[in-house]
Amino acid sequence: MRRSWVVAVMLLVGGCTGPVRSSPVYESKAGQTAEVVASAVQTALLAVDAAEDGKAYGRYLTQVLVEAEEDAGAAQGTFDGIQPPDDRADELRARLDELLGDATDTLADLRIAARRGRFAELPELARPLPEVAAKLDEFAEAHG
Amino acid sequence: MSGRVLEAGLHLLDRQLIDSNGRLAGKVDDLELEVPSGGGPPVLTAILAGPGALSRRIGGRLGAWLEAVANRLRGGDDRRPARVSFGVVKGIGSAVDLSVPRVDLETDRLEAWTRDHLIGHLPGAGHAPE
Amino acid sequence: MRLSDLFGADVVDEAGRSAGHVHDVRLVQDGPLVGTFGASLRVDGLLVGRRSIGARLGYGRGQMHGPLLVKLAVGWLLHDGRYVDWGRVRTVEEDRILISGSVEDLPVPGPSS
Amino acid sequence: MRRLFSVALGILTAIGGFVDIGDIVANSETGARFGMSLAWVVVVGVIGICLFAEMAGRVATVSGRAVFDLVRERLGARMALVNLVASFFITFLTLAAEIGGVALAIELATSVNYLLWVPIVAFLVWLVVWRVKFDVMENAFGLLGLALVVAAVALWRLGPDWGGLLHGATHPVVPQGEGHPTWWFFGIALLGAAMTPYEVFFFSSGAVEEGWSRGDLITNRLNVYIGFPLGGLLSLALMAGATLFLEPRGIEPGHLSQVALPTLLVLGKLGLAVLLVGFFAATFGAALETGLSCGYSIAQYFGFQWGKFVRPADAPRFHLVVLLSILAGAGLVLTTVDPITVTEYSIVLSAAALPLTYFPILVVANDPDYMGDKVNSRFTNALGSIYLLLLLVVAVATIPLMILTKAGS
Repeated sequence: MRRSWVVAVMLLVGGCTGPVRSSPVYESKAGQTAEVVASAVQTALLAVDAAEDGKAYGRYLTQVLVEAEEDAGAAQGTFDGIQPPDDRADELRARLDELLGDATDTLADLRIAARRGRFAELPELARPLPEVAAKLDEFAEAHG
Repeated sequence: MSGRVLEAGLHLLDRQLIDSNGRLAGKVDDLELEVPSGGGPPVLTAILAGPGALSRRIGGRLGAWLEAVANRLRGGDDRRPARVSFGVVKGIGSAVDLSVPRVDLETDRLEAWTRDHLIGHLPGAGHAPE
Repeated sequence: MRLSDLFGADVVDEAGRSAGHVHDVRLVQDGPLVGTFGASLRVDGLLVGRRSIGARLGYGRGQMHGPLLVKLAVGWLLHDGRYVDWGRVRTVEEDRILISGSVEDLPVPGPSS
Repeated sequence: MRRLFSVALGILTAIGGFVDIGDIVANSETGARFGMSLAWVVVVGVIGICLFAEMAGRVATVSGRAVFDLVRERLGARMALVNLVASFFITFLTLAAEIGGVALAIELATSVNYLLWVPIVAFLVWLVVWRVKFDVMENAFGLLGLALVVAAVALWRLGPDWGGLLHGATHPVVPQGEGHPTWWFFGIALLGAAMTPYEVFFFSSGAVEEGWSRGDLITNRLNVYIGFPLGGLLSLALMAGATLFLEPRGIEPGHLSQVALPTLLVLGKLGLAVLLVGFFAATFGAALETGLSCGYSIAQYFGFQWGKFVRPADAPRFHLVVLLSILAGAGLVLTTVDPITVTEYSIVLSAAALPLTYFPILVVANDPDYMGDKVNSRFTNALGSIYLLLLLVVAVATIPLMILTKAGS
């Protein structure tokens, strides 16, 4: 919900989306991005749990995983489009990008397996996700 | 002689018109007043309904636009809004009841046009839903 | 003439003083007979006040049941309402109605129905 | 016996009909973010909608005048036009959101992109409006909407720490790391979702459609006073599910699929299937209600014939408005704007517009000219006045909060 509110408010007040000039603003955007991607990762984890227990339909699982990957990818894309204002921001960006890369790579693997109907493989593929989620949370906490 | 006392705005204006078959036939968008030939206070002679009457109530640029549209719809030099004579009014309550069917009223023109040119052509328009 | 020509018109006395704007028109059903309606409605007078906001809500008649909050608010808005008997109307111009006598002696409107 | 049956049916359809895409989205998102700390808003909203829906139903039953008739009569041609533009726009946005919601529910069941379903959904909505009798339509989708009860069943099966949930609901505090403005903003969204204006347009016009008479006033009361609170409980069940499953993991649901996760995790495939049926029925039913309400509001302002109780050929302009609204609503969703975003806008704007609808109802419900001896009681008026003040505050606060929460998040 938060992302769309931000969009709503930006539309409303206009002109708030300009280039980020200060480091603190960039940092808070980085924190927000980590939070959004963490939410997508956690969603995928829940879906994989359900798959493991044989609780969900394949179609539904696929849908959840596709959406999780899309959400994470969109957040990453938006963040990468922001110009980092200084050296410190460059460093922050490099650290977050690594985490985001890990997340989106794994989410893509999950999506590919689900689309091919290989639901049994999901738990194995999802193994790195809890650690990625924890790191993203930590990052979001530190830069929120 | 003392008759019923009404306030035009409160009891009459903007009320629903209902025809002799219970069909809705427009709103009391305005009222026409005439001074009797023998002089004295003005008397209500007709209910004015439809966009041509509503436009003046709304006023401003929007009202002017609505009036232009209404004139265009009527075509020709006819600048009068649709009239419902008080002679066919049966009673005034939470709605204004008329003693004639709406097809006999000038206010029915737009409704009839929409039926004849658009909605009436869709399959099943002539049957009640089941 | 249309009723909307009267609504909102400024009511002014001979000395040029204003009593406010027309916010409703009182009618009495004792005019000439017409069709199924019976006696036609004749203009009896004008309800005039500085503000017309709230006049349409129906609280001028003293028979509304509430709520108290709205009653009080509308009562305050319309407290300076006056009644102009049609007999005192001299001329009806666009946006202006000229009346005889002075606005000082206009009565407070009595209840209608 | 038949009487009892019709009362029971009315209550059941009121439960199923209460929840729509706005309630689904607002309650899940709030639970995921703020736990149960805003549950009290749902209670406030349910009491409010009960109060005003009963009033609107009573006025329509006694006087035969539906809500937008009253708006026009009491506010006059100009003010009522401003009201019409605002109310219609919000109802239209809600219609688009519901059409999108139906398509999303089908997407979850079929994996076929929702955009492909939108034209089909729009056509079906129109077909039902065009051909199906009012009471059949209302009962069918209301009863099917009861499938949402599965969300409450899941909660019960899970056997959560009820005391903890209740404590969260009765001790509303803003969770750490969240700003007050954001919290209040979500509160407003919840209120807007529970009290959306179209519900009273539809409810009052429905009373006229079904030809209610004074004898039906008891039925009106029972439907509203029992059905809506039970519907509110379904909303709260969605909120509690999100509180238990999504909030601890920091998941902010932006998709219908995430809303279904709690039920799925407890009840498995069958639970998911029933929940999807519930989503479908609730959003489809609400698409019908909002589509009709688009027609009701415009027809009642201009005074032309409306309603499904006459042949479509006898209410041509009404059917034209409904048809165009459905087409435009489907068109809006087809621009690929996220239906969940449209839903969020529609509920927040609904909250801001509530006094426009509720004030005229409150006034006319006190007018003996319309109501005879069925005018409001003192208690109803006292409560109605409190709500009117509350809704005015909400209306004034909404837009500033919308801007402020940008800073808050």
